[in-house]
Amino acid sequence: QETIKVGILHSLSGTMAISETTLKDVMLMLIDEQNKKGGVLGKKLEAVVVDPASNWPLFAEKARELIAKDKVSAVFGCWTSVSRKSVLPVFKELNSILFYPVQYEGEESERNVFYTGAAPNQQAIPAVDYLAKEEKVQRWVLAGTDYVYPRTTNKVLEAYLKSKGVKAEDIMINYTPFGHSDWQTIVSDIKKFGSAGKKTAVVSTINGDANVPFYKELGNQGIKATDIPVVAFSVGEEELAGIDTKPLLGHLAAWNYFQSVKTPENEAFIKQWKAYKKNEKAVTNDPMEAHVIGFAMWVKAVEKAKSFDPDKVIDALPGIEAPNLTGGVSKMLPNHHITKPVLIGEIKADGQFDVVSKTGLVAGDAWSKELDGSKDLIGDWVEKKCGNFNVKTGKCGGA
Amino acid sequence: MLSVDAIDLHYGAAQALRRVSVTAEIGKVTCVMGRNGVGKTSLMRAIVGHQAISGGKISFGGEDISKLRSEDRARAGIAYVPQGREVFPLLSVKENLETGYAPLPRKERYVPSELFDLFPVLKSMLGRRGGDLSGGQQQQLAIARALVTRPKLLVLDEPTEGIQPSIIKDIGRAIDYLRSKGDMAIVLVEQYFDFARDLADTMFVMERGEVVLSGPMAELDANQVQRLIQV
Amino acid sequence: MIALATLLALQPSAASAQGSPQAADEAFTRLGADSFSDTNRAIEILIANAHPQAAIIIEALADGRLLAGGGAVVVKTKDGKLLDARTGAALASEPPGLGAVRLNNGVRRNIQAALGGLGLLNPDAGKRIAAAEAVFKSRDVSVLPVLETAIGKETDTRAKAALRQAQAAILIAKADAPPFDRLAAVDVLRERGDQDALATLRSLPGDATSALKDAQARAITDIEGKLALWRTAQNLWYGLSLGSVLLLAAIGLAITFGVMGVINMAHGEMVMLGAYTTFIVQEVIRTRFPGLFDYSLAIALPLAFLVAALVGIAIERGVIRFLYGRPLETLLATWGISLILQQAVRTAFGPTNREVGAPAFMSGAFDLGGLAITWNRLWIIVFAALVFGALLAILKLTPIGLQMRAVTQNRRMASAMGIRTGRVDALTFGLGSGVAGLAGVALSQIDNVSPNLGQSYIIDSFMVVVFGGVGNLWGTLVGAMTLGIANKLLEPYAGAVLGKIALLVFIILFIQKRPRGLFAQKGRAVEA
Amino acid sequence: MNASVPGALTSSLLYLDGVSVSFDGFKAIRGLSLTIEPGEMRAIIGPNGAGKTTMMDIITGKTRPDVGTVMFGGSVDLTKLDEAAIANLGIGRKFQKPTVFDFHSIEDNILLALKSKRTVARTLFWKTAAADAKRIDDILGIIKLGDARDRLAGSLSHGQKQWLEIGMLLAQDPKLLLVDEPAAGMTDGETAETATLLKEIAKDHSVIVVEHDMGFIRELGVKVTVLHEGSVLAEGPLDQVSANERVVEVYLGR
Amino acid sequence: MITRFLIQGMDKRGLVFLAVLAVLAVLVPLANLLLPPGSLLHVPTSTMSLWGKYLCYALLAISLDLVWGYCGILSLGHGAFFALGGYAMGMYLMRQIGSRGTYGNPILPDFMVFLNWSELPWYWYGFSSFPFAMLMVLAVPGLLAFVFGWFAFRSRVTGVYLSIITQALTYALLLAFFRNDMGFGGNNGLTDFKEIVGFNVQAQSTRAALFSMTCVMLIAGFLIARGIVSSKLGKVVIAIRDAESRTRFLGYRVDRFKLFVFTVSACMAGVAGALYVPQVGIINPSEFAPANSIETVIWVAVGGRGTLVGAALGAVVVNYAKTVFTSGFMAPYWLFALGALFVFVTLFMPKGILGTAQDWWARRKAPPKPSPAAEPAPAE
Ligand SMILES: Nc1ncnc2c1ncn2[C@@H]1O[C@H](COP(=O)(O)OP(=O)(O)OP(=O)(O)O)[C@@H](O)[C@H]1O
Ligand SMILES: Nc1ncnc2c1ncn2[C@@H]1O[C@H](COP(=O)(O)OP(=O)(O)OP(=O)(O)O)[C@@H](O)[C@H]1O
Ligand SMILES: NC(N)=O
Ligand SMILES: [Mg+2]
Ligand SMILES: [Mg+2]
Repeated sequence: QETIKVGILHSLSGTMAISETTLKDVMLMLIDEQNKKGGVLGKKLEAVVVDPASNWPLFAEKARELIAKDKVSAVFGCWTSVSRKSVLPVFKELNSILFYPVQYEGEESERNVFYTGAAPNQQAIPAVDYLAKEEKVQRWVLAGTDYVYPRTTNKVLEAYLKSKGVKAEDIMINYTPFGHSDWQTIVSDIKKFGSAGKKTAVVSTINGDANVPFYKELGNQGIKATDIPVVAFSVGEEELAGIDTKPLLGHLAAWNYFQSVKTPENEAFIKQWKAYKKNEKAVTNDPMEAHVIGFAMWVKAVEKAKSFDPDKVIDALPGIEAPNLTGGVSKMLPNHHITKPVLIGEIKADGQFDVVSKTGLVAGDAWSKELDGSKDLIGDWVEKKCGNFNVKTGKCGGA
Repeated sequence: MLSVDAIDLHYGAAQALRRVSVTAEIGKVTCVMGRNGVGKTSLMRAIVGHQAISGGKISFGGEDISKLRSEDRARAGIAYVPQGREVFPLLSVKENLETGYAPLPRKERYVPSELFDLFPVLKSMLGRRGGDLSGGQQQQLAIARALVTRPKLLVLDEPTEGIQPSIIKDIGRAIDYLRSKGDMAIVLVEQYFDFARDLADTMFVMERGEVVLSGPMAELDANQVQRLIQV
Repeated sequence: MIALATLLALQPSAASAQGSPQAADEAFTRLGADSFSDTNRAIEILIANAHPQAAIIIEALADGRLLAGGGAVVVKTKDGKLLDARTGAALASEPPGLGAVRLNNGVRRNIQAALGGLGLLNPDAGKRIAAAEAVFKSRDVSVLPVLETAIGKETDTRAKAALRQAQAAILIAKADAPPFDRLAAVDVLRERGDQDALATLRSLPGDATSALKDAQARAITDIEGKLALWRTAQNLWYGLSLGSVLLLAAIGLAITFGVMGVINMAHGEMVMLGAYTTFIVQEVIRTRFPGLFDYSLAIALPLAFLVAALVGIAIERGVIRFLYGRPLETLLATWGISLILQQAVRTAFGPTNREVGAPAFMSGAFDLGGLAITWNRLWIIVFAALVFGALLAILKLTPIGLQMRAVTQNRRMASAMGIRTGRVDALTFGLGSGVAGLAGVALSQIDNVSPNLGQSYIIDSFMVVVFGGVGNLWGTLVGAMTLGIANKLLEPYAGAVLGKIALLVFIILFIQKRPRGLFAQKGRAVEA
Repeated sequence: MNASVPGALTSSLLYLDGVSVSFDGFKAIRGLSLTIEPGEMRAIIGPNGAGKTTMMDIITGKTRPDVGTVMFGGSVDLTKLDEAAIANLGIGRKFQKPTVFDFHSIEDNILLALKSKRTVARTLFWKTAAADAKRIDDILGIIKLGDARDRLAGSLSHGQKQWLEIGMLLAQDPKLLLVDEPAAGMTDGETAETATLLKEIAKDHSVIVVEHDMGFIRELGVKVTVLHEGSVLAEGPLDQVSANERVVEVYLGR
Repeated sequence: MITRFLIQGMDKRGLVFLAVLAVLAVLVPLANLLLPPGSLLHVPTSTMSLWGKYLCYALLAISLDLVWGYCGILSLGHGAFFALGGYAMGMYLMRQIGSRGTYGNPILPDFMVFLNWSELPWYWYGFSSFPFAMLMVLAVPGLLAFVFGWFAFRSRVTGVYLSIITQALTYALLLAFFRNDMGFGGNNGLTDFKEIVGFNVQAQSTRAALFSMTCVMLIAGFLIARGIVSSKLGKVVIAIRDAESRTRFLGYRVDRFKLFVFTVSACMAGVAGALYVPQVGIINPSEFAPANSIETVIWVAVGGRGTLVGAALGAVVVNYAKTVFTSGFMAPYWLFALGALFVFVTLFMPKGILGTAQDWWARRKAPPKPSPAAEPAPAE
């Protein structure tokens, strides 16, 4: 019987393997499960796994291979923005579909890409609002790894905080290189910044490997969440699995999903995942949920279009709804981003998060309202057939 | 003591030794002579195990050592003073000498004081790095280092090269002394005919990888030898 | 802020005063409401009404032992018994639908403040100091009376000082306190002289008299001046600490690369193996012998050394020994080996970080004058020094050390001297690898334990060894410390990224001045 | 040769005065003074460690003296120049330990040494002229390695490398040749031949030879300088210095 | 003079290599453009792009072999020159986007608009001109190599010390280019290219042309490198590799020779990078990663150091292996395979693929010339 191929483009080696490998596994599980349900349009799905090895040119090469050689119907993949940027031209040229499951800096809406992770407005801003309201935070440290996602997020946040009346001297911005491991100076700077008599919080866009030593240093220097809370956008259950979380009690993370959310959907998913991994300690996290949603949406769109043809599926996708695991129903928007709730969680001693706040569904903005260059832009692939439509000039193609 | 039996030796495809046979007795000095590039050093390397032979057999004290590793030959009592000195450049003179302790039992691990009588300069330079020494000083160190191991067979490849005349005489006397002690066989490669003639009990002359003349020194015709090593 | 006006009543001796039962009812309803603001309010009510169970309930709440559900509020004691929160009576059976009352940072802060007030008269001096610290941070005016009583009774000097500081923190912000007391409070805070004192001083409200403001300003400059000095010292300490990490990471390489000349790209993976050994040891201890946890690192050290050394020996015997005299090819082979080891660990342990915990003696920090010193960093410095000393002794004082150096300088001649070169090579590589394994144990305390661990140290390690001067152990020490300290002194000015770039440029320029590293070997011997 | 260079400070080709150098406190050369006239051949002898090789290191720029004057051709201060510049002035050297280019053929070793402009552009677009080829052939003949011209220099025996070094020195055609122990490792016959060769060269070059082989020195028949502990102990014809008590004591022995 | 320079010392191996490249340069694009996709001989565009990438790496490998194999300079930072050439090309391609960017700004590239930059930084001037950009492709890596080498070679930094500072150089550039403030697009790099000299970069015909161009540049690079190493300068450079100070005593100014070779090599690496970028579609700071440069060294070692053709072969073999290993059932375990390949080559092919093949060939045909024994290892 003929099968339909689905590409999985996640790094299984190199620096990003640490994050991306589980996403490959979750995709395999979802495809497996779909096949047990009889596949899609009566055809079985077949996963094609490749390893782009955390190497950006290799991402492009592998994307081309998946689409041109393996003839996959859709690809689920990428983590870092640069890997997405690297495969973008390939997806455009060969006209295929990419589901991208990770929070990112926004400023993009492409016909061939569906963004199931959070846009900045679905993560950063609600988190800051929570801290300002619940913890009465008045002074902010924006600490991040020196690359585009943190820079952008911090730009958006800086503009936002200033619009809320926070003074420039109450914002400290700090960047560190990838894999930064000696946090002594920075943590003590944060401590110092936090001792100015105003309630202070850290908004962390520190990425990947650098987080563990950062949190270890926080713990050792005795910065408690009750003194200076840290809210992170890139630290989830998986990252915490590598740290002793007892000293980190109460520090926060903002995501659209936490494993600890008690809904029947989520509990079923966690059970399935643990069974699939044959590991009682296996954890779930936000980008995994994004793939769950994305995959469900793709299946529905294919069924709606009654075809695997990318063009038809791309057209069918906006408007498709799929339940998320936190008890709502997410919807694919015309800008190829989805609606998601924003959850704030506090770290618990067992490495899980205690959800302390949850919003309703927030629609993902492809273009940030806080940035001058993009405040008038929208993505609309339904009406305008355009990813960067300028509402002021009424023209497609930016400014 | 040492018996080299019809050995061949190749560098890649080039043959450097052809069926060379040499013997050395305890209490005797065996001298090997020959022009540049005839294979003297190659023969010494074969004896100490630095170069594998491709035919023949080398035995030492009655045992076949052809297949032994260099270090095991050293432990069996073969010491080597190579051409080109090869002292350990970054080790001090003292440490260079101490490398000779390796094959010795613990209680014999000391530098015999006669060595410093023989090469007084070494005593004054114990702390200097071997590589910093002058050429002749290095040569003296190389000989002393070999003697630290209390060998049964001492292999000397041009030990007088670069050494001042007075010390050459001392080395001659030392070799004489070592022979007279009667517990060691000595194989000496030498270019100075006079020096060799004075010391040698047995002489082997080589030409193009082969032994062309050999015998007890007393029975050899000095002129014939000299002719062979002439250009 | 929580009203603690009648806090004295909470003392068992004065347990007669009772609040209104309605208020208590409200508190218990709120505790069951699963909302942070309700929980906060409940704490306030319990304290305000001096509920006899308040201390027990709040402590339970802090520990996550307060359960609520279906109208019941239950305290679970530390030994697992269930008590009715209201009465303290033991419960026969567990009421259905109980869940822990949840906390967030706001609630936690309130609890701390409340417990601070409650702990001021605790018989344990340590607890009193902790309580005083909590009050110092919360600056809760309502605690003042208790605080004063406590100061009156206090005999322990350290506790007394802490209580005075807490009192000062409250007084300075208390507009209606006697001006003289407030001035005295400024002095007490100046005396304390740390970052928190500064914060407290800065929080002086705008209503203050000019005299008070002057005193405050002076105290602040005073403290800031002192802190600036301490900060330099602190940066030096950080530098030392980073330097010791670099030293640990590099020192094994100083053997395999520096002494043996093997361009050992798999060095980082040896460090990684050490870290994973630590992980396994802790895993076994966690599941089998939880009591040994504090000794886990001591147990891991020899094992990590052994594991890394054995793998090192296997690599040397299996691959490297065929490559002597071809140093550059060792780069190719060890790069291959490093890929294999990384993937092997990834396959065996998964790609994600593994948790390595800190034993009690390595957690937390203490103050030394104005220096905040974290225990783990201190131990790492000590450990690095010990490893360095031991290695130096092995290399310089033992016969095997001499043989190692002889073998690397001239392998064939060494064998002609009767040195067992094969064994020495294996031992040397094993030693270098084993030391890398030891480094892994230490690094597991401050960094990720993941398959990428080794990669993140390999470049720095080579920089250190080369910067210090290849083949010189002292060079590695001084190189590591120089780079560590330079990095930490640059960082506050340039930031972490530019600081690192500046450091790399510094290395490039420095090598121009000293083309053979910091501790260059000179003279003929080097060229020979 | 160029004794009449305007501004020359001395008429000597090589002029060392008051040169001292020490290594970590050890004085290897102390107040050494020496002059070599154009066209002169000088033999230098002296105990091991007397400083003979170090002296050549100083002349060729490998070692910088702590104090002292080193002048070449009357006006060039050698202590200010690097090795390449000194070599290009016309000072060639044979090393005590033979150092040749192991991975080049014997012929290429000679070619690299052959007198020519040493600029990047010249070497990049170099074409071996007939005269050059002939010169290489001649030298290969002299050092008796003509048959082995294509062999890699690394595969030569110790003595053969000595010869190759001598050949390279000839190819350089320098004004001043510094020859460190040319006869070491050579048979008596070869030693004699080397002496003849050097005498031939000395007809139109200046030469400094260091040797421990008294037969060889005698053969050369030139003025001898005896170095001891870094300075000149005696100077004169060989017979005269060999009669010197001190020289016998520290060097020749009894 | 030039032709003699280019053909001197050309051996059979080199001729075969050139012939293969010439054939590829012509036939592959034709097979891609003219033959229908179904045809047996049709070369799919993806295969052609892939091989275009390999050939860029091959040029990089040749440039490294020139300095390492012949001059003994183990550069662990050659990726920097490659990346700089790539960035120069990337900047040209960015400027070609014009107002077709997402924000539609005719002057500023998207990432600048997005960072609220109001004007083009000065160092972006001129890059809209193709000739200028091509000049920069050579000049930027060349100049960096020249300045860096000028200091390092004069100070006589050699061996591992040189290797490590080249690594420090590329590492510093990596960190610098990561910074958004540098004006090169930070981590996301330069991407979303549209046109090159007026042709759509994505178009099949453009890809074919780029492929041919890569072959041509590889031929040119090889000829230049071959010319250099078989000239007398090549012999000097090998002499420097094996006995640097001896070379100095012969009167050669070692620093200048090294500087020449290093600079030429850097320019060549820059060209490789420039050809790479339009074919891959992105340039990002990770091209500066020290690991990339180390990998390049490994290609050369695998193929055969000091053989030029071997270096190119090594680049293609390793990268082809990567392509194959990272797909299919091997994907989770491919590092085992690649690692084992490296270990295997070192142990059993000590002179690399080409060197070993050559030995084997020679042994079959004629008894070998004696080679220096293990004792005098070439200086590094
Ligand atoms: N770099 C150095 N460090 C320490 N001592 C040195 C150094 N270089 C030379 N020496 C010492 O300086 C002295 C002179 O050495 P030099 O090589 O010039 O002697 P020489 O006269 O050439 O001896 P030989 O006849 O043995 O070759 C020796 O004692 C040597 O040990
Ligand atoms: N490593 C080597 N590789 C190839 N050939 C070599 C090697 N070493 C020596 N030979 C050749 O082998 C032959 C014998 O060399 P050997 O060194 O034994 O000569 P020798 O008699 O010691 O000469 P000398 O008096 O010059 O020291 C020579 O022709 C030499 O060129
Ligand atoms: N999109 C990110 N997190 O790079
Ligand atoms: Mg010999
Ligand atoms: Mg000398």
